[in-house]
Amino acid sequence: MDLRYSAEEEELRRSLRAWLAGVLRGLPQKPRPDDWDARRRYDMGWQRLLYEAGYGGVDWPKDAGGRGSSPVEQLVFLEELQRARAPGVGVGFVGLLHAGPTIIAEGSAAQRARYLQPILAGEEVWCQGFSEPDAGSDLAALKTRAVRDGDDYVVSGQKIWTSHAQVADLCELLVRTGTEGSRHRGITWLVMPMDAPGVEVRPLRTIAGSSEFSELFLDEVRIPVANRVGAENDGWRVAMVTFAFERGTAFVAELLESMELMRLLAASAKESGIWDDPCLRQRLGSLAAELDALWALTRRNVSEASRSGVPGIGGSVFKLAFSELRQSMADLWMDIEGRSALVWGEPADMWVNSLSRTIAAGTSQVQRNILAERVLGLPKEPSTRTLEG
Amino acid sequence: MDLRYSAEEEELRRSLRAWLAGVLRGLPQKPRPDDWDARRRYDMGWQRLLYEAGYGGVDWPKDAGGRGSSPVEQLVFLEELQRARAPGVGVGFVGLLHAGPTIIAEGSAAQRARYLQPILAGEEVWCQGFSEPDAGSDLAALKTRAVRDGDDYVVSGQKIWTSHAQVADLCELLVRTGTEGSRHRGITWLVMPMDAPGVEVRPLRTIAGSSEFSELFLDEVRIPVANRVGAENDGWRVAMVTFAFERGTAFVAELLESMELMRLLAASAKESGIWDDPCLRQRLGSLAAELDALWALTRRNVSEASRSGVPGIGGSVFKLAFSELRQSMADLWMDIEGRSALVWGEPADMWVNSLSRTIAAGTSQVQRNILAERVLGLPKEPSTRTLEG
Amino acid sequence: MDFELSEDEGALARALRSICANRFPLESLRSRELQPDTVDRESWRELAEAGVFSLRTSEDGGGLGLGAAAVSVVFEELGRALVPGPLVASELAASIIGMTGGTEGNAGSPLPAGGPLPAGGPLPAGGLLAGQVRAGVALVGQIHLGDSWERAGGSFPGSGRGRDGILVEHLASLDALVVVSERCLQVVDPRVVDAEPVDRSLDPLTPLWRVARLPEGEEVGGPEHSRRWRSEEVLLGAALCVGVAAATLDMAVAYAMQRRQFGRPVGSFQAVKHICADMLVRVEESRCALHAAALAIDQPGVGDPVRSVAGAALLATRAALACSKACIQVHGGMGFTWEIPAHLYLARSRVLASAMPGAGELEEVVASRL
Amino acid sequence: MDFELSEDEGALARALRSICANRFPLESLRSRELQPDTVDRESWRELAEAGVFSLRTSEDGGGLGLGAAAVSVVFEELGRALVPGPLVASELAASIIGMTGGTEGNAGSPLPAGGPLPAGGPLPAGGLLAGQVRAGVALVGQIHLGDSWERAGGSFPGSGRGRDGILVEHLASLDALVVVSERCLQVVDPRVVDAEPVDRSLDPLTPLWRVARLPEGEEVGGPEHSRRWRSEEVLLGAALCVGVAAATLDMAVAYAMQRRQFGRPVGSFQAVKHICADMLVRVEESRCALHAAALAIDQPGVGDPVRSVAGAALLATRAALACSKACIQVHGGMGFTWEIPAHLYLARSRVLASAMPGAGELEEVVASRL
Repeated sequence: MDLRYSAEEEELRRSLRAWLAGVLRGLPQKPRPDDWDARRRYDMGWQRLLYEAGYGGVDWPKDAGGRGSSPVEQLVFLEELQRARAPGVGVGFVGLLHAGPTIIAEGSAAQRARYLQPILAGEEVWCQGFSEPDAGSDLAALKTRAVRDGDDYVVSGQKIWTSHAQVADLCELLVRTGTEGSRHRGITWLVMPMDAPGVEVRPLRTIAGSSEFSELFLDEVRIPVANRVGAENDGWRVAMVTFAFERGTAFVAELLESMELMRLLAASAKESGIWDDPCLRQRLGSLAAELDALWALTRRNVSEASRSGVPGIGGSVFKLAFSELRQSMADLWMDIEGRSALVWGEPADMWVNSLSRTIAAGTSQVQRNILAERVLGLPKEPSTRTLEG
Repeated sequence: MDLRYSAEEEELRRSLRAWLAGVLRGLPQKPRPDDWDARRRYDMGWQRLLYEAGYGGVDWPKDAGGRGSSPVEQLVFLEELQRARAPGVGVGFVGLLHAGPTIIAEGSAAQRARYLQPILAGEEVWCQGFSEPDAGSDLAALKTRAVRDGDDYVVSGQKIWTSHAQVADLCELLVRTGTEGSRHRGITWLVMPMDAPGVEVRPLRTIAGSSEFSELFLDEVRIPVANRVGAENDGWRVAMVTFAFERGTAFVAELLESMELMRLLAASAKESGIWDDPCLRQRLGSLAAELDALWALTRRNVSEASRSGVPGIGGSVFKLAFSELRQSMADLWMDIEGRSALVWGEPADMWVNSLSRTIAAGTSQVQRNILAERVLGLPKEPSTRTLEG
Repeated sequence: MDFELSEDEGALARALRSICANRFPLESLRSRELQPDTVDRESWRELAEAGVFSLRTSEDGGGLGLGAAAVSVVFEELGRALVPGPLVASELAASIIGMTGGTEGNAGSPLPAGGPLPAGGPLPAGGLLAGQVRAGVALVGQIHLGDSWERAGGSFPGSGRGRDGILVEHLASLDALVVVSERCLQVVDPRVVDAEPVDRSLDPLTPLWRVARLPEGEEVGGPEHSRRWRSEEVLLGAALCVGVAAATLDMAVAYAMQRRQFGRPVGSFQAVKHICADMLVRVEESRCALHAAALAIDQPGVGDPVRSVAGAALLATRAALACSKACIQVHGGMGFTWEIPAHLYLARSRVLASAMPGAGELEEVVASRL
Repeated sequence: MDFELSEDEGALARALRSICANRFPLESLRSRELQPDTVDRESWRELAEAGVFSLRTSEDGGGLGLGAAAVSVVFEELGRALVPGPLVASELAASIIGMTGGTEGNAGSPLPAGGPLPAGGPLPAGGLLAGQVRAGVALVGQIHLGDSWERAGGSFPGSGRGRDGILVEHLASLDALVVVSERCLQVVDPRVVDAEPVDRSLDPLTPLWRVARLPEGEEVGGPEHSRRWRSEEVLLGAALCVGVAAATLDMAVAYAMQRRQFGRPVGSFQAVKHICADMLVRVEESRCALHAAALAIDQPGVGDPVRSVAGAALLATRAALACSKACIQVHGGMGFTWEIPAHLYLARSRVLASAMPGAGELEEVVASRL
């Protein structure tokens, strides 16, 4: 075990830091959350700057146009971006972290040529059409149908929880091509242009009042067969393959931001005098200790991914613990703010949004099942086994 | 809602208090926990005193030899006993609280005549042979077989978690008379004399190092058919009928004792100075508030039982909450004692024993299922339904 | 001793539940989300006519002469139905100040029931309260001024001062504003309060105003009234919390029965069952604690009112916060949409909790009475 | 940066696990339950020969010259195997006092490795340590005397003073007893300590003595050594706790796969799965925190050793207590029998936790370094 960074890693850090110091000064002001066109311009503009400086796809392989950095280098990259308070990935999220890697792994040469470079260069925005109203934690129950008609699939159905669909050019879409009840075995992965006739985007208001997510209504949308990635009915595997691309760094930015928040809360509590309350100090200390542990766990995951290429069990452990920790942090913040927390602002926003963490991308209940079954090897529930078989 | 006691209830309290003040002075010293003969003498002696004063079966109906008191009067009785630090029910537990009430409800006239009076008078000790090594939370899986042979059942099998079997005269026994796999529908309730040939008692050491429980090994024990309470194969219902007899007072003594412990901990913390730690005070305050709530819940349960004759949902809610509360109280006590808690004593004993609370008489996991299914009406798990059908 | 709801208490609860279902159905509440006036005065008048604010007023004074227990039963229903408005202060104004008959000299000038205050001129403070409260339609809000509850650092419960200055709920709907300080109770005309609306409130049904300057009001009660006000507002707040918790339990169970995943209702999964069972425990515990605390006020000798009110408030706020959170969790992704009202209960829990002393303070009170 | 176990570290862990399996199988440990001498000196010698107590001693001094990280890997294995004995103090005596070479004048009189102390006469304190520690077989216990860790009210961590006076673990097995105070480290001959055995100890494998009078010992280290001793004993204690937590997770999972109820393995029920999953989270979190804390000691600049040691100790003690409790819960009724060793881990968790600062103190340390 060695937590020291190598000379090369430190060199990356130094050059990044120098570049960031310069480029961040010239950045325009951050747009308002509900001005989607401005958000697209801002996020894509930032991606363009990264791309031009050679940081467009730090974790992407070189032959896909990326930098081909190791997970540890990626960690350094994310640490420095967070430290400099650089913009996040924003609306580039699905393209850079999910659709792109899927096409890198499973796309044809033509698909790689068509889709990858515009993602890296900040030219095309992707969204994800996976979840459906009746297929949440149970994604394999999805119903959106695709019927082959000549060189097209004709797709009808409904998707939900699609991020920044308002400004997306393309959508990675899971559809059912197999029989009803075919579960994992009858799913196909398609690239859907968002301007295709029959695609309707209806923004979905969350409990935080935001429009981050939308519903997609698909009414006989024609998608060329050429847009299929992987074989027909093999879409489940195609979608899952991306998880192997995840190298334990998915939550690094948020984790570092959480550690910063703990420092800010401590500083503001000292200023206001509530630091004199030992029970508050101890609550803060307890959360900070757990954040430190999750930072250690992240470095373990990244190390494992550097060696083996996959993140191992740590990722699921991290997600379960971090989801609940974010909720405890938000509770603490709300308690510290007291009556002021009733005015909508950062604490309220964090508090309300933290509730989605134990739900989105697999509820904490499902996460615990996954840990118990895949990591600890406990048997599946009989009924679920029958259905998923 | 009225928390004031009626004139009659207050009169019962006054006369009890007067009687207790006199009788407790003459009591012998409490025996050591592992001197079972002395424990039997002590507990039966106390029961005899209660019986002679007309308090032998406060909650038993008059025609069964009891006092026929209302649940509220029983609450007053238990409050006063606890207040005066009178002995508990001890080895009389199964007879007075389970086997006796079962025979009252389901026994024949001859059985009532034979068994009830010796329980009230402190002459016979009962134990319970329900649990088996492979039938814990899933009691309906019990395997101990009874085969009819003339006027006898011939019983072979193994029981576990039998309290004070060492000094019991009789055992309320559940046996399988139906086919294997008959689950709830093939069980019969028998009275087994503990001196019958083929009964072997092996004390079981618990993690507290105590010998409160035993294993029973039954090897072709002959039990007369006349000892059967209820019909053959109807023993599950017979055993469950006693729960209707439970009037919400099962944990009163322990609850009152817990409230007393909170006062003692506060007093000793004040004396030693650790009361200056606000986090400790707040932990104590939080536990005390929850105990107060459980005391209120108990009074609600008792009131409901007084009206309807059955305790309603409150009993299950109480058990789940109280089990976890006892563990938190024990944790707090251990923390307060610090290093001294490493010497075996009251805190250690309570701490270790508190762990059985979320296990015994239905694990907390099973309790939550019961609340969810029976009180809230949520559907059973498919697999369990199939098996229990 | 009989700790079950009496027939009258049961009837009261049913009556309130029916009024709430008719006058405050969730759909009509939701049509006022994020508006500056979420209180419908007609519905409020119906609550008043049903006696909600005069339960404890003596029969001579036109009330029902009931105790804290009855009020806690009624307020649980109001909490369950998410009824918006200054419920607690309006009840306290009736039961505490109303009973005093108002300050001298003004008692004789009651205002027309439910009507607007006369424009301009000095506020007939005590008279306003005595008059309107008897009529039972006044919307009375409150503000807490720096007393022992104030915490270092700005946050302070009651309708108090935070980092954002003093926040008042429902200002635009109020007929009168009671200013609670350690020394006294004062009444202020809400129209002369210098305040600006908060852009967006956490609870879409509880609009807030930031008070820049608060004029001196008319004194309507002394330190004794202040103490009683502050103790009983905690009890009423706890009752609202119990109602919120109970409502979210019902919602969660209903959804768990209907929603299917992995080919079966989600409510058949142990994990979901256990969440619901834990909610049930919180609801039952906090409701029993609430009723015991109310009786400790009504029936001297049956318990320590200070300890039991603090304990009930502790468990009830915890129950409301934990259950409304669990309700969202049981709803899964749907719970995270604005459309499903689960988040309204969550936000209301925070509003109610912020009007109470903090958990640590309540725990200290209980510990100090051991 | 590479935070995975290196090949050497992995080999060390495997070696220790194999020694523990051979020399400290649970059956043989259990045969010594509740006895005054639970340490088998032959097995102890094997641990010593494997380098357990000389990992951090410099290579010149006959040790392996490794760091805190290696020791934390080794101590996790010792905790996992429930190895009884004064592990922590023996290691610290080697790495902290051993490195000083003992006090002047005595360094030249090492005792025969593993042999008994010479009867009577003055204790060759520093020499004893320097000699025996190099040989690696001394059983060294410890006592903490009133320092900043002492709490009002009697309980005090380290092998310290409680309501029952000062309690020392394993006194009858010890070759030397280190008395730790703020000012210095002293060594005392355990045979001259006036102490009586405790009738029954919570942990059947950790016998205790109540010390009535403690003679003055030989000073073997100053305040700097004391500080280091107290900081590093927390790290080693945390490592033992991680081992205990990991062992109970393994036990619980094994039992959940094998035990059947309601016609299926109990491990197929969500409720049981979720208990195990939460145990896994605690084990992984606390192990990573432990290793990060060890590296913060070994590699200046990679982290704050004070904060990370306190944080690791907090998570590790919590993990040990919570997981050993959960392990009993997963075992159901069987977990409540003496026969199943689950309770031994529970008791050991308490012993280890009681040698640490309390959770509140650890949280304060972390908060103070934010």
